[in-house]
Amino acid sequence: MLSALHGLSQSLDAYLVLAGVLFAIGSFGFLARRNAISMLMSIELMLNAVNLSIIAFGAFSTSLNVDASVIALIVMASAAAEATVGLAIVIAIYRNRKTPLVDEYDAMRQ
Amino acid sequence: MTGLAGLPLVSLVTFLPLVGAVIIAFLPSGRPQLVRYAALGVALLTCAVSIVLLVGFSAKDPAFQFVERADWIPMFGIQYKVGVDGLSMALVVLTTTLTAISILASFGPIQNRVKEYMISFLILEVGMTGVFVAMDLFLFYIFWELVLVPMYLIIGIWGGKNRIYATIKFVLYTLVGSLLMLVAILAAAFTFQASQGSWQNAFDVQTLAAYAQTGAFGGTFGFLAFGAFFLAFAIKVPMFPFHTWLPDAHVEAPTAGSVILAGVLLKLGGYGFIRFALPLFPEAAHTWAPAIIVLSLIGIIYGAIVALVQPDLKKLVAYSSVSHMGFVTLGIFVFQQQGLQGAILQMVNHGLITGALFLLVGVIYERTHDRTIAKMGGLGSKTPVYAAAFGFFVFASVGLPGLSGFVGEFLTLLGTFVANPIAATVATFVMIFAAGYLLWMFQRVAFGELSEFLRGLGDHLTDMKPIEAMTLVPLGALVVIFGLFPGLILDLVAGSVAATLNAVQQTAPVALGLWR
Amino acid sequence: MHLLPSLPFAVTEATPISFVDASMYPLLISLIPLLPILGFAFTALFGRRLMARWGRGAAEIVPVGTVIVVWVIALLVIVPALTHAEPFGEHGFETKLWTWIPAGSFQVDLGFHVDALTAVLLLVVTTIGMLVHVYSIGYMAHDPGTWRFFAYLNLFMFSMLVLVLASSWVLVFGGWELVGLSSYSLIGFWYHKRSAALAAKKAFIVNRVGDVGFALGIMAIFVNTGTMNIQDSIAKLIETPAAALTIPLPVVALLVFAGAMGKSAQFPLHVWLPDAMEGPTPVSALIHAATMVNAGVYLVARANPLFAHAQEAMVVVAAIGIFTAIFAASIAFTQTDIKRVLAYSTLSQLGYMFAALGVGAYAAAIFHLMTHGFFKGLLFLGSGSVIHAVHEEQDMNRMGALWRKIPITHWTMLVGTIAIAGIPPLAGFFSKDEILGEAFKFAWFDGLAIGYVVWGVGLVVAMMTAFYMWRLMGKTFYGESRVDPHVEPRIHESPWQMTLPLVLLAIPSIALGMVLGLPLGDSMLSRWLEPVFKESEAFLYGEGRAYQLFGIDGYLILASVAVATIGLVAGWMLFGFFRTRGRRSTVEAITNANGATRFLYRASLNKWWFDDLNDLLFIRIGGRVAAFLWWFDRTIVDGAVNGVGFVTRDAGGGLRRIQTGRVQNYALGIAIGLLVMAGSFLLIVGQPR
Amino acid sequence: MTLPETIPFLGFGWDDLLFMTLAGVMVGAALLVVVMKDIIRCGLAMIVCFAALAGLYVLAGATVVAAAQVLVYIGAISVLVLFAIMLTQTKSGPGSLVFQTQAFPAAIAAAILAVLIAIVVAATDWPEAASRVPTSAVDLAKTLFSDYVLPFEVVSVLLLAAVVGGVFLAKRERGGND
Amino acid sequence: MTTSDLVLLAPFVVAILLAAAILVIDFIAPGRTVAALVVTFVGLTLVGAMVVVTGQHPGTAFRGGYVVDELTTFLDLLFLSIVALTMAFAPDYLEGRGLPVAEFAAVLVFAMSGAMLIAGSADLLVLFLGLELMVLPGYMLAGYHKTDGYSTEGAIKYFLLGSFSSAIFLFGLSFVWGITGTTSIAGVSAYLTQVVTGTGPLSPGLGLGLAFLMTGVAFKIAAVPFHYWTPDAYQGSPTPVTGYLSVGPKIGAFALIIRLFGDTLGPLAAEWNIVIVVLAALTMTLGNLVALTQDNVKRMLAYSSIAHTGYMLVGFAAYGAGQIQGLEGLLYYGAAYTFMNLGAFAVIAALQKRLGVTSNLSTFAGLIRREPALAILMTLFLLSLTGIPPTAGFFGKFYVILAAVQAGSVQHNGWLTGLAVLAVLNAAAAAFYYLRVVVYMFMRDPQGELPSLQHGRLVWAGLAVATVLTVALGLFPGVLLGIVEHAAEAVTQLAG
Repeated sequence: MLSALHGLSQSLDAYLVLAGVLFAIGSFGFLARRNAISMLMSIELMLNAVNLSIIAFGAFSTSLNVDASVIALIVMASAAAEATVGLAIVIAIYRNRKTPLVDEYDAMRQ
Repeated sequence: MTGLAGLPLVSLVTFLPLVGAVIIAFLPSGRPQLVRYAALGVALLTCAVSIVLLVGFSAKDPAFQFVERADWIPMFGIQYKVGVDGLSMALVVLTTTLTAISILASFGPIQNRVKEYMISFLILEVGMTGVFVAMDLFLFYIFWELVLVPMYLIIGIWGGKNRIYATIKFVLYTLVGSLLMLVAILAAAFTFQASQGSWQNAFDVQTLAAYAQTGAFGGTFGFLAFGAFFLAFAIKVPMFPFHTWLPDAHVEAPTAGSVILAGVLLKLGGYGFIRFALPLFPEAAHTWAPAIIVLSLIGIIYGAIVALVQPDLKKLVAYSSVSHMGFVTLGIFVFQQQGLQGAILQMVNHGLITGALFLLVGVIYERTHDRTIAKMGGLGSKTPVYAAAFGFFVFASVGLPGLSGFVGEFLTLLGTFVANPIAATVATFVMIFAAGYLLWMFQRVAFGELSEFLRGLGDHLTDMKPIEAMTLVPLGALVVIFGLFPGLILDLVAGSVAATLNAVQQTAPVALGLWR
Repeated sequence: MHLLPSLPFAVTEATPISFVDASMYPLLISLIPLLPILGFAFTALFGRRLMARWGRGAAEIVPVGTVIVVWVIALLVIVPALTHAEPFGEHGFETKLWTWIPAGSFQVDLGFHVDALTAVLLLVVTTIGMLVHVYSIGYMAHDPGTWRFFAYLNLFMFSMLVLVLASSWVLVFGGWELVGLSSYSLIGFWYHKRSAALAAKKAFIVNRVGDVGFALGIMAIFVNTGTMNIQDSIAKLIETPAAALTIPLPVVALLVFAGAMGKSAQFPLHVWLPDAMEGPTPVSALIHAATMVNAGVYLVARANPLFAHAQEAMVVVAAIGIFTAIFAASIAFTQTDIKRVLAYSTLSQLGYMFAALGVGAYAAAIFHLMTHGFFKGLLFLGSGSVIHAVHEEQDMNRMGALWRKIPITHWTMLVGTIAIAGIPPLAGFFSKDEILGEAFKFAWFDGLAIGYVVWGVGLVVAMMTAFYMWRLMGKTFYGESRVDPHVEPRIHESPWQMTLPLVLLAIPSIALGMVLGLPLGDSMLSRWLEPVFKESEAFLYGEGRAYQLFGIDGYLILASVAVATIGLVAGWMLFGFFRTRGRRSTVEAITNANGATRFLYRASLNKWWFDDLNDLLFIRIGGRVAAFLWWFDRTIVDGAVNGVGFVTRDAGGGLRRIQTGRVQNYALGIAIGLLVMAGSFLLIVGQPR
Repeated sequence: MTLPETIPFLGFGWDDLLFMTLAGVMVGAALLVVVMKDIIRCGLAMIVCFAALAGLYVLAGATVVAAAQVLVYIGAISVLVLFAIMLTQTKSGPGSLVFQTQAFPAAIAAAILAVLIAIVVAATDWPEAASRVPTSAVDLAKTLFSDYVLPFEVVSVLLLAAVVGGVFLAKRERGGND
Repeated sequence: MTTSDLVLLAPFVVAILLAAAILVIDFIAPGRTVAALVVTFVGLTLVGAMVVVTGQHPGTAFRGGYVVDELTTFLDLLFLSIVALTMAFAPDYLEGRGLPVAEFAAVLVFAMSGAMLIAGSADLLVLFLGLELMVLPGYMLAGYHKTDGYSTEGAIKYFLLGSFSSAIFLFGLSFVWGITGTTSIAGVSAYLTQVVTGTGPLSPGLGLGLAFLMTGVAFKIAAVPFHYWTPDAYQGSPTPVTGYLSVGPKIGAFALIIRLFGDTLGPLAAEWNIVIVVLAALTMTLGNLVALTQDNVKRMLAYSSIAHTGYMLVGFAAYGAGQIQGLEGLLYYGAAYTFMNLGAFAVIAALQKRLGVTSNLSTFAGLIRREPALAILMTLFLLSLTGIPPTAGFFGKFYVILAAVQAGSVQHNGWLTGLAVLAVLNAAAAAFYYLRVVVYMFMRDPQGELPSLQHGRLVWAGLAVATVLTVALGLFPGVLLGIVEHAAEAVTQLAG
């Protein structure tokens, strides 16, 4: 019955599900973690999930094949840019608040 | 056709106060007296122009006159179109006159921030006149809303101690109604556009009215749209049960504010019914009429009864307004000539008489800084002239024949009787209550020995000053003139009345009747 | 047999008499109401200054002068109108000033109509009005507000004249309200007196109750006929078949009668009149005895065809009239305030008039209106003189034995008393007897039972009237003096301005009956008024009936004279004449009696508790209702409005809580939103297309 | 010697095995990233995860992307993150609680999300789900500089902007606090 | 890439160069505010010129990746004016707090370039990048006052949630792309048309993708329930930034919506329109209700901006229901909202020039005494926000509601009519909190007399422009209407 797994790596669904799972994990991290940086990392996970799905799509269609890689690269770059800004902001607020725990940043509410 | 010497007179009447306001804005606020006289000058000039208009107006022809039009937002066929027919004419003159008087009446009472006050007042006049002359729904709506702002400031800045509550209540309440009306306006305009395939004249009142004659605004749509209009106007009038903003607003507003509020603002509602609601939705009007008549009757009696027990002079007059304006809506919705003419007459008279009553209350308030009836008494001996003037307008308000109040009320009642005797009978009983609350109030204020409270004031309690008398004399004169020659107004508005009536097809009178 | 044959108009067949050219009449008629209003305006505006500057005389000259002029002009109009001279003819002359209310089909002229009926009223109003003005000069000699008083009097003259002259219902209503106003101002003339202020208000409001009916009646008339002109509308009303009328005729008639009840203080709207005595006595004489209170009678007489053609209405009128008559008389028995006694007697007499109208004795009613106007005016002015003499004391228990001190007043009042009592040949006898006789015959010949009732009760009332009038005389002028000793020495007869009118009024009180009431059955007055009433009378009685002096009418005369005499004698027994004998005991015996008598006594004393009833109904209960409604307005109506506001704001207050300030919460919110969004999209996509 | 087509006893191909291994590693590492207490370890776990992901890219034939993945993520971003961690760790270490109070609902939401995606993926019949084709670097370069030149340029601008802002925010205020 | 491509892209390029230039200037002469400002405004005018010029010859570039049409031109000009106005009243505020103006300008211009890219993009990928380029600088600006706890807190909240939503957006994008096989808007649109006409399958995957896209976008325009970041970010940010954030990214995001859902998903309108309706209803209502109870004017305006998003969505829903007027209304509303809202924030910023002045209501107590001019202008802007004629705000509302009513009566679409009614009821409720500020300014006495401030010429100039436009757009909408009309047509052409 394990042979049911045969050709798993040949199926787009597998990759996409994987991507979905990764995305879900990332979002869980984002919702659950308190530390700003952990949340940042979670976001990175989600972006990677996106990339994975893009690559997967590309891998299984001749027409999209090349475009997939290109898009993935571009997404990566933008992710990098986001990370830069994000970390800068984290550092800035850490200077003010002396804590990386986001749920303690609730001076403004309601 | 524009004005006599090719002048755009209507626009002149409408926007002259705006010009004045701008000029006043540049006067030094350090010199209130200058500002006051400037404002008065502008108001009088406007009044004069409106008189010129009246003179040039031919009551013979029922059509709109002095019409000026220019494309404004062609994309929607929105135009700047103004003109006057008899109805507008009467109310415009009423507006300009009362504004001038109110400004004069503010000389004494308003001591701080005179400049802002006068500017607000003049802008208010622009709005009110505009509503009466606008012949384009969009334009009308703009003026309609424009009225809110200055009134909001006048009550809110120069009002009594509870002014902010009152003014916000006033604005919000009015706004709810008028915004729904906006939706209805758009719907109507669009229905027209959809049928014509173009926006040409889609907001033009006459065009739409003519279009409505084809029954286009019937059915559920008409019913709902009329409902929206009704809400807007009923709140302004105000009809029971939408009247509760009025006592608060009146009590808090400065004297002149109350005068204009009662004298003109309430008329916007009645005018709206006649000019817009009926011609645009004749079918729905008939459907709604019974309900509206019942509400009016309740308002008439209820307002009077509640007025009986008011401890505060202004509140009493405010509730009397509810009662009196009930006649207006009653007269309108019996779809009957005498009723409608009476309603219009009643609007004018109520403007003059209630305005005067508020002025008189203001006079006493100036001296006592109190309006509690219980504290008054015996003014007859201390300030005879004041008491006499008060008495005069009280009886005018009671509806004494020979003074203007009577004719309007009687015609309204008569019209109602023709349409529906039962309703008329109910309404007529207000004659008793009106006499009740007014005479009781007058007795407690003017008769008897001078009260402790007033005696305490000593020499502060002076009789009327000339300037105060000057504000009242014209009103009194008009009350007498219109009492003896109501024809002056009736003939003026006859045309509009006829037009409105055959717009609503004076067919089936309301079917509550006993003998119908 | 004619008395005073020299009198120009005392000729049997009314030969037309006219003093001026016909074209003058419009002007003259218009001047009659116009002058008084001008007088009012002038006095109201300048009277105060004139009085301060040149004394009261300066303030009085204009108003009094005006009224005298008006009286003269009025005579110029009255005589030809009564004698049916051109342009008046039988149906009167109408003149129009301008169209008052032009409202499409509803056209109201501001115009005047003068016929015999109008003329009679004009005669009463202007004559008594003039005399009262003169009298007031003396009576108000010490009042600081004289100018105001005369201004009001002129205003009243104007209003009353408009009322009687008006050619259209609406204008009648106008005068109707205006006399209400002037009566209000005059009752409340001493406004610092709370009782006066209250009485004035009460008078106006109670009148308004009747006016509601009148107003509705007018509207009904318009709906039925489409015209407001009195003559035309009446003509239309009676010729239109009942079925074709929107509003049934009886309803119309009764609505109009409601107005009359208010003005003429008929039960149950009688409550205002006694209180109205708070006003200065000349006012009571003029307005509340001689003129205004007759307006109701005039109105019904004017509208007589309406009633004639609506028998139900007639019955109601008669019933209410005669009931008021006896009801008021019963109260007059025990009142001690001299003016109140007269007031109740006025009520009672007005009741007579309505009873007469109710049984179709229109001419008789008007006749009584005239005679009563004069002798009641006389009595009131006399009482005023008495009050004046005893220094503003009105309680008869503090008078007595005055007849020597103020002889003129005494003798004139005695004339008045005998006149009202109905002793021939004084005026009262003729009019009252005619009423009773007509009532009886109405039942006898036309078989309407109400006639017997009116006659029977009428007789009783006649007796009572004679009795309480003598009681008044006795308590005031005879017996031993109960006057305050300090005042006693200073009692004096009134000045000539006051006594002269008394004398002038005494003359018609004596003679008027003989002048107008003879020959019996075909009197001068009835001939004058014949055109006004002939239609109705024809409708009611068919062909006229021969007058049988030595038949039924004779017995009726005897009956009424008999009861009047009995009443007088009874009064004499109890309240004496010139000299006192020990009769007080009997009076006390009655006042202290037990059982029914006691009840009746107390009922009469407390005016059958009517004021208390009104107080309960309108002040207490009504006040509660109003207070409740106000509470309702603030709490329910306004509460709802504010409620919406509060709810909205609180909703906002609640919603803002979801903004916790914690990113993760926000994120979770977004995530859930995402899930919902995804779900809904999948659903939408899932839909078959 | 050559390997058999399918792995004995297991019955599926080698690359299937490879796929499963990488996937397992990746998911495991990802989970560690979001659940571990010590944030530094989280950072390291993230690196592992990214590496596994690179492996998957290779498996999917996108070698260039895989390379980029190694360079950008492992080489740059992760390091950046680690630096940030160092900078922001108070001596006391991370707050006692790793998780938000709402961790549980968050977990549920995430689970639902995963399931949802899975179902959708399963339910969708993807266009031309043929067999994988490897990507040639040359074509990639061609495409990048022909079709995708605008995005490419924009990305550079994006990075520039990010750097400018990042520098401004992160640099200490002269005389500023801390 | 050809020269023609570059010509069409010129405005964008110039904007980037401008940003660079500003940085260079600042590098050469640090702290020379004036120089930086001069460069900025000169540059902006230049960009404006370019926009107008390129706007003359519409066309597509980069193989359909970038398009210049009336919509692009309109939006570009709008963004330009937004940035210009922001720059007009920012310096006073920034210098008071020792914050460098040059960097601010540079970052702002970057953001603008991003927005411009969105406006012109005809390709999903470009769209995404434009979005990133617009919001990343936004994050920085939010945290620009980095020594201030609130500013940074706002920034991090904005950033975290923002990137979360970007990820979601991207995920959706990948799915859509994976299924349709193209990133070009026209392509996707064509594919969807097939789907609608039934020649192509509509798969769940696509639905999911759309959902994710929609979520991402809804977040950017701060539609309920994705609005959470707005109040905190707005309140925390330095006031000029708040002003910018409240209009710039919002309009940008709406540009995104129009490009994405207007063009791309036009064919699927039937599917997603109901969602838009619900979003609109929720957004207006919640925004207004919560705003009722706010005492901090900035925060209040944040919620009000949520509400205004709702009104714009009404217009968009009407468009979705097939009324082109809806789109026109939306655009008009955008313009109107820009000027009145920026004006309001300009006033607040001007007041906060004095350090330590909070944006609480109490700040406004008796303003008419201290700063009559500012008070009157503020009143004008607030009235416009309320929608009282004759102001821009009124005509904006008028327009979208008209569209909704039309949609309602044309398609007998009860939803839209209901939406219109709800909208006006909201407007009425909104009056309460706007007028509350007026109450404070006119009807309350100031606590503690402060000397009135000196405001820079720039501020006055900016206010003047905002005022004039607020009034003009209300009184003479005709001018703008034409442009808006064409812009809207352009959208439909591109889609069809």
